[in-house]
Amino acid sequence: MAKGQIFIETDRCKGCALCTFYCPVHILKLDDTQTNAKGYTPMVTFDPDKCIACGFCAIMCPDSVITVERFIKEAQK
Amino acid sequence: MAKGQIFIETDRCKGCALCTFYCPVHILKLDDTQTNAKGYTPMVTFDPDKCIACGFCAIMCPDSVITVERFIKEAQK
Amino acid sequence: MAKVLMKGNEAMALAAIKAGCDAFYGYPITPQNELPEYLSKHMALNGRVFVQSESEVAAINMVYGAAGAGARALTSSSSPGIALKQEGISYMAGAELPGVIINVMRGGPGLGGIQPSQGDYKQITRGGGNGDYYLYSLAPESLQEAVDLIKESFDIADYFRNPVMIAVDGLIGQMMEPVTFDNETPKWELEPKTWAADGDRSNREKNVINSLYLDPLMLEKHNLKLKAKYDVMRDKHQRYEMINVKDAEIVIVAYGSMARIARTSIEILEEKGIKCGMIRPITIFPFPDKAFRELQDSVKNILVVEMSTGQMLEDVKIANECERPIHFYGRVGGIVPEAEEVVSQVLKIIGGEDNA
Amino acid sequence: MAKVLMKGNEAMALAAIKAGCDAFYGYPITPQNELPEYLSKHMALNGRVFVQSESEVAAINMVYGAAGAGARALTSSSSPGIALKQEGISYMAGAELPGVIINVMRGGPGLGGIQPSQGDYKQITRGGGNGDYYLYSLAPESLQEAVDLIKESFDIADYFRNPVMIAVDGLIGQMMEPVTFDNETPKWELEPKTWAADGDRSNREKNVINSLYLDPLMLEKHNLKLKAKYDVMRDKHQRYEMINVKDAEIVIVAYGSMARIARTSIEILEEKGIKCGMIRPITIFPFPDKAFRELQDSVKNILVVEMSTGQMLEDVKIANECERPIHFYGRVGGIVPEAEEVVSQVLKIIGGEDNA
Amino acid sequence: MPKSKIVYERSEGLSLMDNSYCPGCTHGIIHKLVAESLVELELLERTIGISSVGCSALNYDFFSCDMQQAPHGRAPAVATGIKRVRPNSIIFTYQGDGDLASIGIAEAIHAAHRSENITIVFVNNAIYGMTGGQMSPTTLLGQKTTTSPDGRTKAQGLPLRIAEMMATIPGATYVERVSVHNPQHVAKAKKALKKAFSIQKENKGFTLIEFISTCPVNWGMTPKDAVDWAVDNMIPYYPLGVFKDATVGEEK
Amino acid sequence: MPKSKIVYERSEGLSLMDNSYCPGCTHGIIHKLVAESLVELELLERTIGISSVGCSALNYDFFSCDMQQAPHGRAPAVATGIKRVRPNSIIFTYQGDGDLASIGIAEAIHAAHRSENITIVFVNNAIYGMTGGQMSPTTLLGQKTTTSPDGRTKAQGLPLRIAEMMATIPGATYVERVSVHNPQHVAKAKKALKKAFSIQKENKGFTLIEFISTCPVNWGMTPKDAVDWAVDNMIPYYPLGVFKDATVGEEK
Amino acid sequence: MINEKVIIAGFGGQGVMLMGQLLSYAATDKDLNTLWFPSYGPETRGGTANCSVTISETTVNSPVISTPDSIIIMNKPSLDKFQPKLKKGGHLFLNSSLVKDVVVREDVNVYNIEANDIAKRLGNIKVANMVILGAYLAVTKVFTEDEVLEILKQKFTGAKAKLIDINKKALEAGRLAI
Amino acid sequence: MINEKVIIAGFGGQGVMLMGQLLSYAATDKDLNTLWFPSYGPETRGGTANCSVTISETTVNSPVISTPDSIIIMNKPSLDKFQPKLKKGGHLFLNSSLVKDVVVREDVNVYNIEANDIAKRLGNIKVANMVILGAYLAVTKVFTEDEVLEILKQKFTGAKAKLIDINKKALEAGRLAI
Ligand SMILES: Cc1ncc(C[n+]2csc(CCOP(=O)(O)OP(=O)(O)O)c2C)c(N)n1
Ligand SMILES: Cc1ncc(C[n+]2csc(CCOP(=O)(O)OP(=O)(O)O)c2C)c(N)n1
Ligand code: SF4
Ligand code: SF4
Ligand code: SF4
Ligand code: SF4
Ligand code: SF4
Ligand code: SF4
Ligand SMILES: [Mg+2]
Ligand SMILES: [Mg+2]
Repeated sequence: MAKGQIFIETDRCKGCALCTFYCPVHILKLDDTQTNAKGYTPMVTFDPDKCIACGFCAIMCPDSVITVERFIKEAQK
Repeated sequence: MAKGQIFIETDRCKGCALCTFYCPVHILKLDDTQTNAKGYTPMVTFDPDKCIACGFCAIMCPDSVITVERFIKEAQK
Repeated sequence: MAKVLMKGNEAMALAAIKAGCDAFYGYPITPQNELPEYLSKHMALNGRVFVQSESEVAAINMVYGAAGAGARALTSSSSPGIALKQEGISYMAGAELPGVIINVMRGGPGLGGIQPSQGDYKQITRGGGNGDYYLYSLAPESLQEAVDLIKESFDIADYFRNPVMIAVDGLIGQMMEPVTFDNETPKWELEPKTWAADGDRSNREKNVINSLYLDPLMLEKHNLKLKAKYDVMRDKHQRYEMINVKDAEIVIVAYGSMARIARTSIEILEEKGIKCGMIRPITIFPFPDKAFRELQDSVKNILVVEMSTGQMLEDVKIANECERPIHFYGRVGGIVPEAEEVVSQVLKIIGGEDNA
Repeated sequence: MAKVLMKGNEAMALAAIKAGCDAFYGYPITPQNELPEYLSKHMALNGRVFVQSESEVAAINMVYGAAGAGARALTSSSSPGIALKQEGISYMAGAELPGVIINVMRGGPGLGGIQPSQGDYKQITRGGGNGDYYLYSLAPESLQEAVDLIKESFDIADYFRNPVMIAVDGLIGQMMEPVTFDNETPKWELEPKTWAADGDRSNREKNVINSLYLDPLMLEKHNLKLKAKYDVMRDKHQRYEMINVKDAEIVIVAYGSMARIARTSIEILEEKGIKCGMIRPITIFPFPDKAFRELQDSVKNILVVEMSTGQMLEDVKIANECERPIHFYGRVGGIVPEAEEVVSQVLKIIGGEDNA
Repeated sequence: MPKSKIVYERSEGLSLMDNSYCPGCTHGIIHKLVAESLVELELLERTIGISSVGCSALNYDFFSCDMQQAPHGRAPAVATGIKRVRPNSIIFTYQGDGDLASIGIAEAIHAAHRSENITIVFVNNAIYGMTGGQMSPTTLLGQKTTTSPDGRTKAQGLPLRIAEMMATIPGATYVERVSVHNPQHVAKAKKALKKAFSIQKENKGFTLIEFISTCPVNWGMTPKDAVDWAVDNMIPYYPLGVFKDATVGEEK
Repeated sequence: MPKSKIVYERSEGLSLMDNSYCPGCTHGIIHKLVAESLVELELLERTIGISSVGCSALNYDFFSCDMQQAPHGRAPAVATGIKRVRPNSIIFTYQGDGDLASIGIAEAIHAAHRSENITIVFVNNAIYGMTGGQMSPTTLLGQKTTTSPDGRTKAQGLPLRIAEMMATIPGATYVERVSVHNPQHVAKAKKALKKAFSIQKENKGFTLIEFISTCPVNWGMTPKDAVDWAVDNMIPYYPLGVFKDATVGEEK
Repeated sequence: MINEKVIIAGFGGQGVMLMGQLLSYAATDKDLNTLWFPSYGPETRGGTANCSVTISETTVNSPVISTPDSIIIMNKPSLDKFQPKLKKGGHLFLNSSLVKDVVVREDVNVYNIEANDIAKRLGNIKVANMVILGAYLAVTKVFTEDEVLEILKQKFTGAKAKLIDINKKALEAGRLAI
Repeated sequence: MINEKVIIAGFGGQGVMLMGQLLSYAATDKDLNTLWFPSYGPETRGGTANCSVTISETTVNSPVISTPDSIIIMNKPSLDKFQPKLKKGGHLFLNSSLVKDVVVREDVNVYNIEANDIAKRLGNIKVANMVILGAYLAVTKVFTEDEVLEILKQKFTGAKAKLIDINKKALEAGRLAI
């Protein structure tokens, strides 16, 4: 069960892939089937349930593309 | 008997008095009865026989006014 | 208040304080040193800012910064120091920032000398920096006029959102004359500086001070806006004095302390029965070409007199519109001509010896 | 040798090497970066000096130093960078040092933009620095002409002992055209640089490079000597091209890449049966006023076209001597006008719609 | 009761406009830190940022505070001009290595010399990014650039260590070098920046934070390789740490 | 057989023209040292000196070697320009504290950064002499000048220590601070200068000798009092000594 | 008599500048007059870019092309910008992999080339530019494919030499895509 | 009607600038127009210096004085420079302590004042300038000694106040030396 989730503003992603290297659970990659509004290959998460909401991806994203939400424990119960 | 002597280009002296403070035998002073071509009160030596040709006065003169000559011992004998 | 005897540089400094100058940033250079020296004492006393900057380049950029934050900022320097400020001045004009620059000119080019000169006319009026911009440039001939114009200059700069240059020479910087600081000077109608990036966003959106426009269409638009401003200066804000021009047979064109010397020449000529007038530009940008339209038919010759090899000459040629022969007399390099030299030049022209 | 296709900045760099340039000192700025980049590789290969200086101010002073030591030195930059060099340029002129400065102009004022512009005409021809000096200023319209002029420019600089400015714009810097480096270019008769302070005193007294003259009489003498030099430039070394002026009813005045665009305008007008000529200044200082004396009576109007708000306009006004109405068309801020814009301006003038 | 909380979102210190940096350029990360620090310290409303000339020249559009664009290298002088007339404002300059270490070294040193109450954000990517990759004073020996095509040699100078040099200036209050090559260092870098802004807030003088940054495009690397290159090559020559802290011991 | 020998005479490295310094100004002593060092090392004939802007602006007339007068602060750039095209020449710049530490700090740092083979003679008299006594970056705290009329305060900055700062620059080879307040120190100063010129002769890079100097006129003191004031006030803040010697250990 | 004016436009990174340069190099090789001129959009990074190439037997004057004979369009914004300028009866080469569902002028010849897709099929998306260039050459006959390949051989030396083959294939594929 | 033009010249350090300023201050006090203008020789240090002072009831135009009514000469080089300019019938005040055995014009009034010697006798060589100024005032009557002393009192405050007395004596001594 995911501890949280990330929201990706796909059209603002520059496809730099930086975030993908810092995700401790390796659930991020560039999706080369897509081209976004800016002409870039955007990042996607392919296994969102593994997300631990550590925020590393977002911290390393130079373009503030990612928002990270942590599920609150009480709510999860 | 003097160990040497100094030559003062009086008209190039600016009367700053610096040299006078560094003479170990205190034989230099400004001569306020004179005004040189530049309008300054020039330095004179008032007891030349005491000169030990140490060169300090010349070394400290910012205007290269002083030439120092040392008498050679053999010649003195 | 009675008049006080002051040195030009100090009087200009005090005038700036009276004008509400908030901050001075400058770097020492002869012959304007008494100006920053005076301010180093008096700005603080008046709760204002005085910074001796590390260089002229830094000084103009400090002015650029302070002006961007909405303050009334001043710098002063002399010819080579003004050359160093050119990039910064261009930025100020580009970002539409007010500010006052005092240039106490000395002989050039290069290190040149430290005696009075008018060798920066081109540098001042043609913009030594890059791009299409101009400085509103005032050239007083006396300490009183310098004081009055400086008092007004901060308003002018704010009004146009453009730097104002006060162009004087070492003579005016170094001389002493009695002056009063009480003359009424024109007050310009000024709008609040809502554009200033002053770090107080309690009431507004963010402000940006900038001269960069990567889109050429935007940059063109911006340039045309600036041009419109300079056109207003040219159309409505030329300043000049017509001296003794009525029925004159010859008219001198001279500015600043050169004009002052020429006044004496005119007196001497009067004694000799020669009617000589003068157009005295007070603004050197915009150049007062309107003055030339006012000349009567009696005027047969124009004599331009400068402490340079003839820098204003081109402006006179354009303004004259080929109406009258133009003659030139100039001294350079720090030589201040005597009134008699100008007189004999006039006599030569009238005697037909000097053909333009 | 066959022609090679090169980018303007690189072609200019190679031309300098061919001209025997000993040393380049410069600081990066768009749109001239390919020039130093090319030299960073090729100067060393040719046993010459390449230094990327810490700033434009340092660069021009390195040139000043190298030139004082008798070397052929080059620097290049673009508009705001040229503004920073003004003090150094004034020193070079003041100390009578040769040297070549390439200005690949961009839009201004301030940081402006990076697209082509002719907004530095004033800065170049009126001397952005202090004092009475001028730069011999060449404005090529094509890469071939740029190459040929640069090859000659070092000679010109040495001949006059004065800096030479190569005034191009981003268009010429960035475009590619086939060029040859084998054209014969004029060789000037040069004297050995016995005045150089090159640290080789085996055969002579000490040499001094200097622009400081504390005695105003000496400084005046020096200024008059410089003036005489500029007068020779004006009298004997104006360069220009008269294009299609025979029987023309209107004549365009344009320089550099603007002239090149105007050539196309002239072709289009020709097709429409309108005879339009052009005066193309190759030297912008000295301004080729002689060209205007050559115009026939057929010419009824003059149209000045610039990539600025009208900086050359003043020179044209002076040169025209009120002979013909002068019209102006300009684009600014990095906008490169199309030939058709100029055409329609001409049509307007001929149709009486644009009154000067 | 809320089911979740936002642990990371775009800082309101950033404007709505996208930055213009190349993909993966760490300029973007540093921008976020500046924005976040100002917001967290509640200084944003009274901040004036000074854009310099470099890839960050346009960042007057990216921050949501007041901004002034400065001529190349002169940001510290512009900052001085402003701070002296608006002493209540918080001023930062944002300068690259070409801007600060080359053309602008005099202005940086003298702002420190006068102990101006400003914060310099110094972004060292060992190259002139904006103009297409020329050598800068911090370009490493052996590093290839468009003006050191065969790799920088000693003849072109030994790279300048700015933090070390600025630390020798008596007027400087706080000087630290940080890196943003992983989330842990990003956190440290932010701490440094917040310390600098806090010092400024308390009028304690001049602060400079040097950031080791990347230029994937002109280094000719992917963003991740660029980050790794910076760790392997830059940090050994430009060690991280506090080089001067004149506030230490002051509190007593 | 000669009866006497000359133990001190005017150096032939000086021209026949009298210097223009005020009476008792130690600029004159430093000039003599430069001239004597070049003569003794037999470098005079191939030397080019760079005059800067300050009281020494006119010293192109006082030395007997080739000279070039440089714009204010730019002497190290002028020197670089020359040295690169005339690598066999010996180049010194002669710069005051206003010239070098204020307007020209960038050029000085970058000449060191590039390890230019030149020698900077830096004459620190803690004031702008030529322009009539304004504050300089090396003016001491409390010192009165025409632009710090009530004595320099911290608000005007903490005085810059140039030798210390230049010593941190990787490209600098030799940096020493000396004084000329008595014959013994004059001798030491000359040794330092000769060392610097020797390093240059061997193409070993950048050398800078900082001289503690006086300005009796603008300090408002007699020449001797000025020398004493320098000893009592300047040397404590500007300690004498070698701050960097990259030639050490090299010989092995 | 050759007198060709072409504008090539797309995103930075699509190789539009190189395409234009190849044409100018080929022209120079044949001793024709030519002029290549680049233009970058206002965005410093990742913006649009285009170049203008004139090839002529007579002198080339204005570097600015007001009415191109052909335009090669690699992305959507470029189509919007340059389509209106194209000469009546001129050629429009469209990278239809990226520019889809667009209205085009009816008084010009339009060639839809799936340049990106074809390049991908060839194994290197980067040669999309050469694909469309192949089409351009095939239609305008300004130069032969061999003439352009000759230039590539001069430019791609050393490690890059291995790229010549795929470029050749790309040119061919473009020709065949007409 | 007062219209006095005087040039005061000597070595730097002889107080020539101050002399001129005193006259201008006195003029300002009396609401006259006045202009003081300094000039330093080409030597930076220890060179010659002079100032021009105009005092007038009408506007002062040219700051440059071509034909002075009076000249006050404190050293030899200044005599050579300014003597030729002096108005016919004008006054020449000569510091004859320093300027000896010189040829002077015969169409002017010459006043030899042993200013240095008198000042030394008064106990302070520095007041030589006030001695010669005293002579100048006595002859030209531009201002009274009291008017000048009044200015000195305004300027010499605090520690300097004690100098007023010797200056007063110097002015008197100058007057008596005529
Ligand atoms: C006076 C001046 N000189 C040069 C330039 C050109 N220029 C623009 S950015 C830049 C270098 C920027 O490099 P850096 O400061 O390292 O910033 P980066 O782009 O690497 O972040 C230069 C030299 C300019 N705009 N103005
Ligand atoms: C560009 C420029 N700015 C300012 C000056 C004026 N100036 C001449 S000398 C000087 C200061 C010199 O001081 P310093 O270098 O300490 O030398 P010193 O006279 O004390 O020996 C200044 C500011 C100038 N000539 N040029
Ligand atoms: S928040 Fe952490 S776990 Fe979730 S995607 Fe980002 S880096 Fe991976
Ligand atoms: S770091 Fe940001 S811009 Fe880069 S790929 Fe990830 S989400 Fe996209
Ligand atoms: S040489 Fe020595 S002893 Fe002789 S006068 Fe000079 S200082 Fe005195
Ligand atoms: S030091 Fe030199 S100038 Fe000074 S008093 Fe002595 S001899 Fe004269
Ligand atoms: S050029 Fe380099 S520093 Fe500039 S935005 Fe691109 S990657 Fe970043
Ligand atoms: S002003 Fe000072 S530094 Fe200059 S010469 Fe005089 S005493 Fe020496
Ligand atoms: Mg960088
Ligand atoms: Mg000094």
